[in-house]
Amino acid sequence: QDYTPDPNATPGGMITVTYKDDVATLDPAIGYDWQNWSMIKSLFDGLMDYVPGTTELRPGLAESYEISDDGKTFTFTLRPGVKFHNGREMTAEDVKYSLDRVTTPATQSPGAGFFASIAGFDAISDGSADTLSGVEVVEPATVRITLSRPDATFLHVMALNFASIVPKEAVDEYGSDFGKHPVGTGAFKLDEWTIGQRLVFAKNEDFWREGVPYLDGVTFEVGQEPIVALLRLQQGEVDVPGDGIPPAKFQEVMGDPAQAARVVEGGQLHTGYITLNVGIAPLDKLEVREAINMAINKERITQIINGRAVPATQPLPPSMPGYTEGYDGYAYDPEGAKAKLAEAGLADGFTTELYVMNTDPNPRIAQAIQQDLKAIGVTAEIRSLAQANVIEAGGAGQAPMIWSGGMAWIADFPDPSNFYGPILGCAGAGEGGWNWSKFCDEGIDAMATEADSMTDPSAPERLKMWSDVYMKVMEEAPWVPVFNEQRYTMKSARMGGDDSLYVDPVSIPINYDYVYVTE
Amino acid sequence: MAAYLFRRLVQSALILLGVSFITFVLLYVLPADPVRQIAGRSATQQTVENIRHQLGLDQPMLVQYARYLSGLVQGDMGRSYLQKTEVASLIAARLPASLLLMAGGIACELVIGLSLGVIAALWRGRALDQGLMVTSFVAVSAPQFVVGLLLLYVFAVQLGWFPIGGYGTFAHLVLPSIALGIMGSGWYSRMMRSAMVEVLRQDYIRTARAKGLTRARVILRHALPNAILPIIAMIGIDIGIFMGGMVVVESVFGWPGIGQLAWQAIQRVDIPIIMGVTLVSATAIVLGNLLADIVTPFIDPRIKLR
Amino acid sequence: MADATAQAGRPVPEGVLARLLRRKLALFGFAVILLVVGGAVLAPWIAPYAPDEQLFEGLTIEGAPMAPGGQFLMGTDLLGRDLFSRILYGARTSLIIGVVANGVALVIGTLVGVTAGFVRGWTGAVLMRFTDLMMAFPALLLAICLAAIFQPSLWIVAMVIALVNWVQTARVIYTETTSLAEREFIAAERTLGAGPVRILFRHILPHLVPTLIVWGTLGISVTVLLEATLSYLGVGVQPPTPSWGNIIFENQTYFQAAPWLVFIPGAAILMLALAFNLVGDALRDVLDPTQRGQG
Amino acid sequence: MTLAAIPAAPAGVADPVLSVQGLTVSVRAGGQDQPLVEGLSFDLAPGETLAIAGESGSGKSITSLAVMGLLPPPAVRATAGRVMLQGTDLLALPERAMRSLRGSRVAMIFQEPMTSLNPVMTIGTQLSEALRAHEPISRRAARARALEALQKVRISQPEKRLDQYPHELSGGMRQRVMIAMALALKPAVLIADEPTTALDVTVQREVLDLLRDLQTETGTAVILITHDMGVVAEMADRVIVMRAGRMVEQGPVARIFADPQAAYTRDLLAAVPRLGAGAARDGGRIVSLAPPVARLVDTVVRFDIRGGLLGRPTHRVHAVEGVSLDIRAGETFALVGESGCGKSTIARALVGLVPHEGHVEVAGQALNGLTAAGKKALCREVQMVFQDPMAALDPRMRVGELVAEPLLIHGEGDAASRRARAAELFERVGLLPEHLDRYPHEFSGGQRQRICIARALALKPRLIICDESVSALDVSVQARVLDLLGELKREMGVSYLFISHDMAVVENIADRVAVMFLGQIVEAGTRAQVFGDPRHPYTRRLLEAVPIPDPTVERPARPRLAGDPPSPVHPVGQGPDRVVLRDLGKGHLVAEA
Ligand SMILES: Nc1ncnc2c1ncn2[C@@H]1O[C@H](COP(=O)(O)OP(=O)(O)OP(=O)(O)O)[C@@H](O)[C@H]1O
Ligand SMILES: Nc1ncnc2c1ncn2[C@@H]1O[C@H](COP(=O)(O)OP(=O)(O)OP(=O)(O)O)[C@@H](O)[C@H]1O
Ligand SMILES: [Mg+2]
Ligand SMILES: [Mg+2]
Repeated sequence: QDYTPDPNATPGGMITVTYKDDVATLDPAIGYDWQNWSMIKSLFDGLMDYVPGTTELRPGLAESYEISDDGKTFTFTLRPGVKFHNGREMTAEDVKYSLDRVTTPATQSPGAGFFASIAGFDAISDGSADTLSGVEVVEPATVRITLSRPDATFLHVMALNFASIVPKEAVDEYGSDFGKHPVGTGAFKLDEWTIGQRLVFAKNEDFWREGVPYLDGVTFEVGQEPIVALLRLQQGEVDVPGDGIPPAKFQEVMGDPAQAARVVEGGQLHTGYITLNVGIAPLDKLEVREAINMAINKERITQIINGRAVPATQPLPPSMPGYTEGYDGYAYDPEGAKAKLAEAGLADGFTTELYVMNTDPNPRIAQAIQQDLKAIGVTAEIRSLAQANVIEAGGAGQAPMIWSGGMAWIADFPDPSNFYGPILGCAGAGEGGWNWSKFCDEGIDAMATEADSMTDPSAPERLKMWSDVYMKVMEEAPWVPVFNEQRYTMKSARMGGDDSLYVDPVSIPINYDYVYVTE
Repeated sequence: MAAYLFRRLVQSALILLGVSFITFVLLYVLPADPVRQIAGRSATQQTVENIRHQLGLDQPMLVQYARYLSGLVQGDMGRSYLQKTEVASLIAARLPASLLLMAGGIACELVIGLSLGVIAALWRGRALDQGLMVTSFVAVSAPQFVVGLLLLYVFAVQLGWFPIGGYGTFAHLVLPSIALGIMGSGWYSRMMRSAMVEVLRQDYIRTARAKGLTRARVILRHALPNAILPIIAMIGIDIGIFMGGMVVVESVFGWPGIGQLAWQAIQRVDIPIIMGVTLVSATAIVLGNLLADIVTPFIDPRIKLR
Repeated sequence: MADATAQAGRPVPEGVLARLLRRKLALFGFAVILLVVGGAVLAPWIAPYAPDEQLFEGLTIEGAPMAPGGQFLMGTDLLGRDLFSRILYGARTSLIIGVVANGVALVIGTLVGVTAGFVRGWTGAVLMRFTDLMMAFPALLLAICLAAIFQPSLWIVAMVIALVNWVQTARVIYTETTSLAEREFIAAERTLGAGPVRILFRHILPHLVPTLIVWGTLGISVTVLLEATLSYLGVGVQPPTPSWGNIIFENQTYFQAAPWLVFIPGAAILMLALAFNLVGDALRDVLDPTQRGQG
Repeated sequence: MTLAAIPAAPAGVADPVLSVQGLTVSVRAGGQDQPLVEGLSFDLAPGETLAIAGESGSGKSITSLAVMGLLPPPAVRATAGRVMLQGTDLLALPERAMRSLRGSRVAMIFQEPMTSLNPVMTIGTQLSEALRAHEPISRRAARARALEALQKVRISQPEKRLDQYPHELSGGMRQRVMIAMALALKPAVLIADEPTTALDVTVQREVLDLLRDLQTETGTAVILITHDMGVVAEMADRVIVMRAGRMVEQGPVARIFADPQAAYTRDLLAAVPRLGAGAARDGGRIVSLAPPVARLVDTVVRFDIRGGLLGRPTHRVHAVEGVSLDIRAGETFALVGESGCGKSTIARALVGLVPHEGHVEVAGQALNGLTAAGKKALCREVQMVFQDPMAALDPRMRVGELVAEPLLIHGEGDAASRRARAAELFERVGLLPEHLDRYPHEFSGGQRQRICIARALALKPRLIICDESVSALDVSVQARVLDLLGELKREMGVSYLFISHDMAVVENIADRVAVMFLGQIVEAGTRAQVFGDPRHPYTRRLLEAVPIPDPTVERPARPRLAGDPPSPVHPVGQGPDRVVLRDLGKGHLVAEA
């Protein structure tokens, strides 16, 4: 079940990765940008981990674990001899401390909600307790976690960055600045950080996994326009442009066989969708929502982003377990859409608003959507706003339609449940929640809860159940799933390692721990 | 002088107070909730309320403002909502780059603008003058980002004379400075030309020539300091206009200045950062104006600071 | 030269326009402005396509825009829309911003500057302190905040730009007004019994005209570009309404793959600003009676 | 009148240092050369003083600039002739060679001491750079030489002056600095272009004395350009009279004055106001006993100078300090005194341009406490004609509008009747009504002043204030404007408050005179009393300083002063001592010493 090391791998060498945006923080309890996500993964470890390049769980800092029959008690046995970057050995106390820390309100962790199934979560989050009652240190190397309800995704949660194990003394030392002075158990440690310019990771010689990492270090250069990064890659100054191939250069790169050979393509756990607010007329009519679903020309939108995606039929991306094979979704059919509108008594169409985040290519996609809607008589005015304003409008339920791009759901972990709760379930439909279509169906919610109460996350019945959930959702059509973005990672010629490492579903853009350089 | 400085500093402090207040109000009424950004998408309502309370965002605006101010006077600009780091340290890390770019931009603007203006004035009425003035119009009308991209493309990508974006060496500074300064240089060359034409008409220039001084000395020592006076005041005003250009140029050239910091913060309503950046740039503008006023008497002894 | 005109029996005073038209550069400027205004007004008739129509044949199979030439005079943009049509319609937006927003800014700036410079005293002090305060504001940030609060539409953006851009004008006009108010002919007017209103409108404002022309023409490029920057930052004129600025910003990363998408609207902005600058410059000379006779 | 009266060597005796032959200077306009100076020839002997006289625009300055090689390129060029300086033709010299002669062999002093020095450089720097441009000496040595030069021109506190800036010096001191600069390198030829026109009489006196002393000391030949025939008479050995770019007459000074050949020269001399001429003209005129149109009683005007932390006033300029006078209907009341003594301030207080303390009344109305409407109504009673007509006319308005404007302001008539009245006024002051649609800059200085007068007359005021209204004009133009004022007075019965520093002019037209010094009146009385029997030492000094346009008059030697003028600025709470005026009978008031 574990990863087979690459026989060709050679240790040594530094690589350079570039990013446009500055790295906000490297605190695993705080960091929630896709860009620092993989960095934090390399600096820290959680009890659980994924097999590199896959979505398969494997033990991380836990050597082994046991799940009680009712699925509510997890007992983790820690790997012996794991050391933090500061040289101290990791213990069960650290596990408890880390989980308490991420859930305590003072930390303001955006990931705290993931731990809601641990017993005592409510108490700690309303401030009546300062520790999670469900997390117990049994022995110095054993932790027992008790859940308040069965949670099939719990092991995935324990593999999230938010569940990374941090040393208390380092957190105490740096306080809120821990994110600038991270200390973990990961394959790399932070060597240098010049704000706005550069971060340097150095190999952790004491890393607990044998043989890795191969690289001596990674230099991240930030503030680099993707275009500039690509130009520099072409000149051999950069190994991996972290923001990917800029759309403007995509065709040039793919048109040149030499360069195209260095591009790795892969799926990712992403869906781009339009939310249709079921609380706002006339989108409260099912026919209208169906009509809109039928009106969108997904092929065309895919073309606009240079075919770097595949049209979507349902909320789940194809590589996600639980994806319903053979389901065609709503086919592009403007005439049918018009008929549906007429059915709803809106033969003359109507006027609505489409919110979109204001960074390229989202306004462009919104304009394509706008044109498609116009074809069936629906006038959608575009509200292109900063991310925060769109989220605000969506949360408040003011936005009839939102194109999710830029704020969209890249799964936190490879489990179908991750696409439901906050964005399609009743829990997120309240004021301020992320369920922007404000779609709430008690029946579907109950099914989802049931599916998540199963112990084995990959049990076929469970996946079937999730598949049914999403099919039911599609019947109600609160979303227009538009496309699933593909990942294209470009690398310099000297980069080695399996292709899957460059499209690692949980480590974007690449899995730093396992790639190597060939020269 | 001391009295003057004192009064100006008090005035400046009041201006900054006003700026901070207006910004605070604007951010307060902005339809975006920072807590949503902090809490993340899977947060429960409870968590959201907790965070709101912790940050004091559930209090009346004036109370929030008063708290911010009291922190500010103790030198605490607060912590970033999303990065949790001290705003002061974030700004401090990026300010040098911004100041450097600003200095580069202003230097470029002045060097190009003033020298072209002087040349045009000396050749006034001839073809060279007219050519230069049309050029200056073009410069004034040229969008900074187009200029920036063009420079980047021609001099960095095609010719390879300069690095493609980035920060660190003098070579990195050249293109962004030009992109930033080119608009102002057109403007200054026009101002300089008319100031210079005016000064060259003055009696004291004739006196200087009647003394048998060399042309260079007449122009550099006698005409220039007089002609530059109206321009110094302009530089003070200019800094405000500059700030806008910096955001664009920083983004084109990947320059690690506060413009990029501000842009990211605005996208995600990281209010402490926005406040910090606003105050820092306001301070730069205020100080720039003050500096211009203080420098003037050194060039023109007729002006007394009172 | 004064004497030349003094000798000739005074001819019928030549109109400002006629004198303007005798200047080659101004003529060129005029032509460009006419072209732009004409294009903007006549866009529905001239434009080969609707500005927001995403043409199927406007994109290659791979989704790349079409280069200028052939079916599309100026090529197409990333959504397969005809760039020429967008430039034509965009002229409307840019003209509104450049003329209206800039005009409003100029009016506010002049009002504040003149009042502060002429009235002095308490009112003047308050106005100038307020101007100082506004000047200390990073303009772009102010614009972003305002635009985000008011939900951008063309007119809102125009007003936001006006609200941000009056400050420099106010400052310059203030300085000029104070120095004008010290001039002897103003004292002379006072001794004639002229009231403040008369002095302001008949004797101070006409002298501010050259400065206003300079700042007004400069303001055109500044405001058009500010709109562009706002569009870039996502708080400008909303898509799919084209403006020259947002065309550039939508496409700026494609400047290598599809340079026409950046450089055609860039050149349009440049030409328009240049044209206004040239006309303004000439207008300033022509309106100045002391420059008379120097064709 | 004999040749023996000519002190220095006449032309042709020694080799001339400078010989101008057939000089023609042209301006290029519209592709054509238009001559500004045509066929001018003259010689300048060593040590000689040659005066070039003529009205404004006659080409005097152009000539001197041609000699200096400083004609403004490219439009204005010397197109013919030669300028021989000790054998070298300056016109043919390349710029580089010319530059080395400039300042060292030929030097020049310009008219405006206020603007001829670079405002942003210290006096010391400006002096020493002139030295260093021609002699390879160190900074230190140049400074020492600069100091020496300043001492030579008898400036007070020369060491201190080196580090001062021009604006910190008075006009007279600045002109001394200019002279020091010009003579520091002992040039063979010094051109002085109206060196004293902008100065007070007393200062002019000192500067002229200084120039003469230095000339005898160094033997420099001087070309003195002036339109003041008094200065010509006092200073020159020979005179060239120019008109419209041509020389109309040349000859020894005594002959020119005694026996002018050209009609133009005669006109010029006739126009020169002479002290004593006024008394001669209408000696026994009765002083008006009519009721006063304006009255000042113990009027005080002070200006605050702010400073300190809070910007409170720390000092005050005591511009006018307890002045009392009255101007009667139909009389010309003159105020004389040195620059800065407060003359203009009194005028401005009278028309309400500056606030005052004490009592000021016009036509029986006290000025203080007047409503806006009352103030406006008062404008019908008093009008003002300013010194610089160009500055006093809005350059962007047509003169017709300007003249009709007072009518418009006071709501008189309709547009057509106003224009008719403007045309009438135009004719009245001797201008062509056809010119109503011109702009001010399209007129000459004298014409502009007439426009100002026409405007002042529009409301038929009872009092017209003329603040140095003729000082900037050529003598001949001045004479005509003065005649016009006289006519108007007779015809319309207006009173004048006539402010001037030119004693001769005042003597010519005033009925009563007040002499001001540092904001206070030190002597007042009828013209006959003040000019015929000056009692106050300051009045005497003013009178003695006036150059007399008669080369035969010997001026008594006088102690030369080099002190700073006292200042009207005092700390808040302090002030100047008030003088007490004593009546010597018949209204002749003199300050007690
Ligand atoms: N740069 C110039 N270009 C064209 N014409 C000029 C220029 N400078 C002077 N003139 C003309 O040359 C003529 C002679 O001028 P100049 O300055 O020599 O007169 P002036 O005798 O010195 O008069 P003033 O007593 O007023 O100084 C005038 O008609 C003037 O308008
Ligand atoms: N607005 C003002 N503020 C401060 N000081 C002033 C002001 N106006 C005049 N003064 C000062 O008042 C004094 C008298 O000035 P005023 O103009 O009345 O002199 P004047 O006799 O007319 O001199 P001139 O012959 O040079 O015109 C001067 O010292 C002057 O510097
Ligand atoms: Mg002259
Ligand atoms: Mg005066």
